[in-house]
Amino acid sequence: MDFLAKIYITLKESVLDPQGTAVTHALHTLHYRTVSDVRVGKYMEVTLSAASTEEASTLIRGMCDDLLTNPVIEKYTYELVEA
Amino acid sequence: MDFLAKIYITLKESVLDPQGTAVTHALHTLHYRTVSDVRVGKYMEVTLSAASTEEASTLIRGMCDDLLTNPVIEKYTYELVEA
Amino acid sequence: MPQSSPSQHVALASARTVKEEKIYRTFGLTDAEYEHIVELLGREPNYVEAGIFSVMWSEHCSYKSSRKVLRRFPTRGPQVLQGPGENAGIVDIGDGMAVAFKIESHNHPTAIEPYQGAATGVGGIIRDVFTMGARPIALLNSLRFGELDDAHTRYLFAESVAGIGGYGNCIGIPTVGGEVVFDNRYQHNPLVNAMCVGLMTHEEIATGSASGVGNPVLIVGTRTGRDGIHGATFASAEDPHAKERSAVQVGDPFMEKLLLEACLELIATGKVVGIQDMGAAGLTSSSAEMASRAGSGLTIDVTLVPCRETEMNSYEIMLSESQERMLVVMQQGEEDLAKQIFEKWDLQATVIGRVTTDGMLRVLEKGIVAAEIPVSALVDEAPVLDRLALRPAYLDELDENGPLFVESEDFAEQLYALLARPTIASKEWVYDQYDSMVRTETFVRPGSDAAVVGIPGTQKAIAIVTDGNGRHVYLDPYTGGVRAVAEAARNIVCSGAQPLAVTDCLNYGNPEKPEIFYQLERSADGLSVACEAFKTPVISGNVSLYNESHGVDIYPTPVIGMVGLLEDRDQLITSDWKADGDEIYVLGDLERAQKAGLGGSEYLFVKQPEQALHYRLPEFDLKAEVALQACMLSLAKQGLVQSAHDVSDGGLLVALAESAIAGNLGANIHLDAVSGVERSLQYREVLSLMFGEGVGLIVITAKVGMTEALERAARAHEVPIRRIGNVSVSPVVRVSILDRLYIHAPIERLQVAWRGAIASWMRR
Amino acid sequence: MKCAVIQFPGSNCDVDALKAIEETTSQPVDLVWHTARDLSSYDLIVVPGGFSYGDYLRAGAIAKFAPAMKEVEKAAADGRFVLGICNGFQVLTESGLLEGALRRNDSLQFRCEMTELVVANHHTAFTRHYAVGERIVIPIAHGEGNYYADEQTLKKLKKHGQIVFRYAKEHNPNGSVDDIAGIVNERGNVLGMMPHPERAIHSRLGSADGRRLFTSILEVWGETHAAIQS
Ligand SMILES: Nc1ncnc2c1ncn2[C@@H]1O[C@H](COP(=O)(O)OP(=O)(O)O)[C@@H](O)[C@H]1O
Ligand SMILES: [Mg+2]
Repeated sequence: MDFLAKIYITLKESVLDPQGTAVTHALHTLHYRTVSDVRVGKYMEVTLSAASTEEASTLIRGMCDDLLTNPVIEKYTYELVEA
Repeated sequence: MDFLAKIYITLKESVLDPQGTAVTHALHTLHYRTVSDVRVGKYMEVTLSAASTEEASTLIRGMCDDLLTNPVIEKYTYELVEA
Repeated sequence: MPQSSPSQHVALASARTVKEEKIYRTFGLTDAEYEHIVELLGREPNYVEAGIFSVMWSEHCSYKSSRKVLRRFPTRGPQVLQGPGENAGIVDIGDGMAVAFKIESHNHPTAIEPYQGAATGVGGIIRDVFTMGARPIALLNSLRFGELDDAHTRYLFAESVAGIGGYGNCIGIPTVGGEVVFDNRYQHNPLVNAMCVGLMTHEEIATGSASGVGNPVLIVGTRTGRDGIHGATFASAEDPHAKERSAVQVGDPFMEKLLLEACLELIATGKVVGIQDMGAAGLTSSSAEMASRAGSGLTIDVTLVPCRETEMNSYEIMLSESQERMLVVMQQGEEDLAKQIFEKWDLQATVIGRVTTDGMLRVLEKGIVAAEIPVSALVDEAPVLDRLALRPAYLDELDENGPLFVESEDFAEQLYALLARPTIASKEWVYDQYDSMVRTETFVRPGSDAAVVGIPGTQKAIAIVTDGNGRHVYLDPYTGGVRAVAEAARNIVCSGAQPLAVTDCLNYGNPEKPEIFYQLERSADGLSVACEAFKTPVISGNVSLYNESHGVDIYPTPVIGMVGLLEDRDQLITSDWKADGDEIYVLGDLERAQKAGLGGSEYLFVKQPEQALHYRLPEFDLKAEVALQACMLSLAKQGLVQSAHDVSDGGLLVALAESAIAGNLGANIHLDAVSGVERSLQYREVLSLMFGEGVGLIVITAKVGMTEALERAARAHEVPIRRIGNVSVSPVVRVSILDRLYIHAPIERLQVAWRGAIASWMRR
Repeated sequence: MKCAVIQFPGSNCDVDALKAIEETTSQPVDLVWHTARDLSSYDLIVVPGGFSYGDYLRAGAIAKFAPAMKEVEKAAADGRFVLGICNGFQVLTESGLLEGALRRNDSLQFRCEMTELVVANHHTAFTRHYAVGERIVIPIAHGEGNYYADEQTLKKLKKHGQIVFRYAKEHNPNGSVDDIAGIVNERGNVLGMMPHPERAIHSRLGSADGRRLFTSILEVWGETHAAIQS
């Protein structure tokens, strides 16, 4: 079965996000003044095949822990859909 | 009203995604061989206030077009929830 | 590979539609050009063929407007090993070593996607250099933007700089110099010119020629995608914003680093017949040019080209401008060697065709001939235009005399204001984002005059600079052209190096306007004459036309990249003042400087922005400049100078302030004696002396007691020299004339104005 | 002292490191490809600067899986010397040989400049030729050198003297916590630092302060080696 995993990676709350701050600032300059906060993270789309949703899920968690994120500063969530 | 917008920005399909290629390659080396494609993009969480969902939506689209993306190479989708 | 006659296979139906629906027009071909193609082929071109012709005959690839102008440049000299025509020019630096270099523009892509546009500009110029067999050792960039009070300009500027850094830093080639100028003429049409210098031995020289019947043709590097189709046409288009936007590509510096290493390793085997990077017009121009240089033909089967996207047709594959690709012709039977080397670097090398004798560029798709065109028709028969040149009226309306300013007391304030002009201010904000030190051979980092890079294993070093002042060329195309070369060379000699050769990037407006074409022609004359005078032939270059937006043409902006040779790195000179008590001299004609006026100066733009373009550029004395530079070099060789800095943007006071800041030392300057007579100067003379940019001058410092030796040397070259003061530990720059103190400027104040200016704009 | 400098696809300070070690210590240095599977004969392994795998995803993230990194782990475990410079530091934190992580510079810009460092611990094999509190000038060139460790880890680093170099007060170029520029592991044989000592070995390059880092290693190696020999 083919799956598409959408993975959202963000910095942990305790870690400063200077990029988010910069974007907030830029939005304010552009008169989007009602924006109170921006957090910037990564978004990945991984296409893979697996025997079942469970297997796909295990694989995705494995990838995230092994490579796609650095647990010292980042956390992630994901969604899995059959493609 | 306060809203949280989740914005997903990816490179257009036709645009080369060197990061995605590098990650795919790395995943293969790590024995995640069933991965056929990875696209790497940005994920943003924008907190803002607006009078209505429609207004919030308009604001978010404005920000994406003005600042957060370059339509020449990127595209975006977003979700809006009341916070 | 099947050989076949076109009449059997070329899709005639498609040829008919191309004609009847005038599809060629959408490719940018004129009716007349189309007719010419029909004549050359003896039949109507099909879709693919029309596409191939359109890119090969585009301004970008064919240089149809500028070809005649470029013929004026001097291109020969004993030091030249490879002149224009190859991917990069090459000059000898002795001991069997040589440097290859070239400059290139990426203006239009940058206007639309500044990060990637600038980045891929860097990527392209690096490929041009390593294609020649040289290892890239230095990058420079010459940038033009609008004024920083505009938010979009700040975005373009910040992203371009990030893109240039992003590419060069990643690939590991130091970015050692460049320039940035801000002027609203560039607001909607920024310029990004990138220059690369590479080092090689004479034996390592490779060329882009496809010879030897039956030799295999390989494509290596990134897989081909649909990016940038018709980018070459687009680069020549009037309004890039209105054009096909897909023509912007994303760069992959990591891939290029692998490609660089693999190609150099491959060239070192000696089994490469020819190698050529794929830039504008991708596979089409690289194959046609390689065949043209060898007088051969090529047959390419597009079905064999590894593609990134599905179902790409031959038209798309031939015209794609995907980055980080090369075309290689190997000796027969050496395909596997190439594959092995590329595999080690995780890259693909694929045979896609063969060299033939029939002079045809033949494209096969699934065994069927999709295009068959004589190479000569694409290259030699490309149109050459005789564009009309007309002297613009504004040139005759310029005022001879400078403006009359009301006398004011605040000279120091005026100096601070000048130093804070982004064009003059420190470019730290820019070059701190570039890795200028990787390779550990950078002896002079950005921030002085020319950059200086060591040649490993020798005492030698090369000095490199880019220079260009569009405003000067606008005010006087011929003199502006002369001065562009003169200023580049002056920067080189100020580091103690001997100028060797030039690469040039000609950035102009719409050449279809006779006034613009006049600017191009006249300034090229100026460049040529100056290149002759300094014995610095043009060995490579690039032309970027149609730099206009909203009907406004940019200033005519030739950018000169120059390389010089320093035989002994220990004789290197920098622009910072060195020690308390050192004496400060000016080399060059201060008396003329005092009379020359303020035409074209940055000072006018501070004081009278609306009127600044109303005054003539002062005459320039090329002979005096040649003598000045020869004199400077001889002083350097004799070891008589402690520091040297040329006077350019902002004039004498700015030059003094820069050396003071760099050395963190003050000075006591007396400009009394310059007129030769002890008289107080008129206000306009004072301004001209302090802020004028009309005359070539060099500020040098020397240890106490050198006066006689310096004067002797200057006399021998018939160059005026005048002692104007001393370096002092007291951290203040004082400038007086007779008993009037004009400037009392603490270094601290100078620093704040100069160093913080760009950063404070960018924080907005 | 046998030295190895690992080359990953995308390394670009590998040759600089090689030249610097040769010049400052006159010891043999090999460049070894990332696929190397036996580095047991090397006394010092350098993980050099550059952009391994383009630094796509996160700096150093992909390189940690290279076969040669297994050998680096072994060297670390054996007590042999490992030096990670810039991208090498990133690789060492990503692979868990050193604590913490390196984030994007707080300016969000790549920075290349001379920086002033303060030697925070001179009792390491890498710093014995410096004095504690000494100010030295070493250049940086990175986009992701903003060192991060949580409170607990920081405490631990301090307690064990693992912080080796700090950026001078008010001169932190990237936002690193506690101005940290370089740290060692608890055992003291693995150093990771963002600044480039290999770029500071000649006054003509702007500073020669990096030399002593290499001469320190050689001296310590010489002593331990002599002890083993005798
Ligand atoms: N775009 C740039 N990239 C790298 N270095 C730059 C750039 N712009 C300016 N510099 C460096 O800053 C210094 C001063 O530049 P500039 O003000 O143009 O000097 P000058 O007036 O002597 O031509 C030079 O060393 C130059 O190489
Ligand atoms: Mg200069």
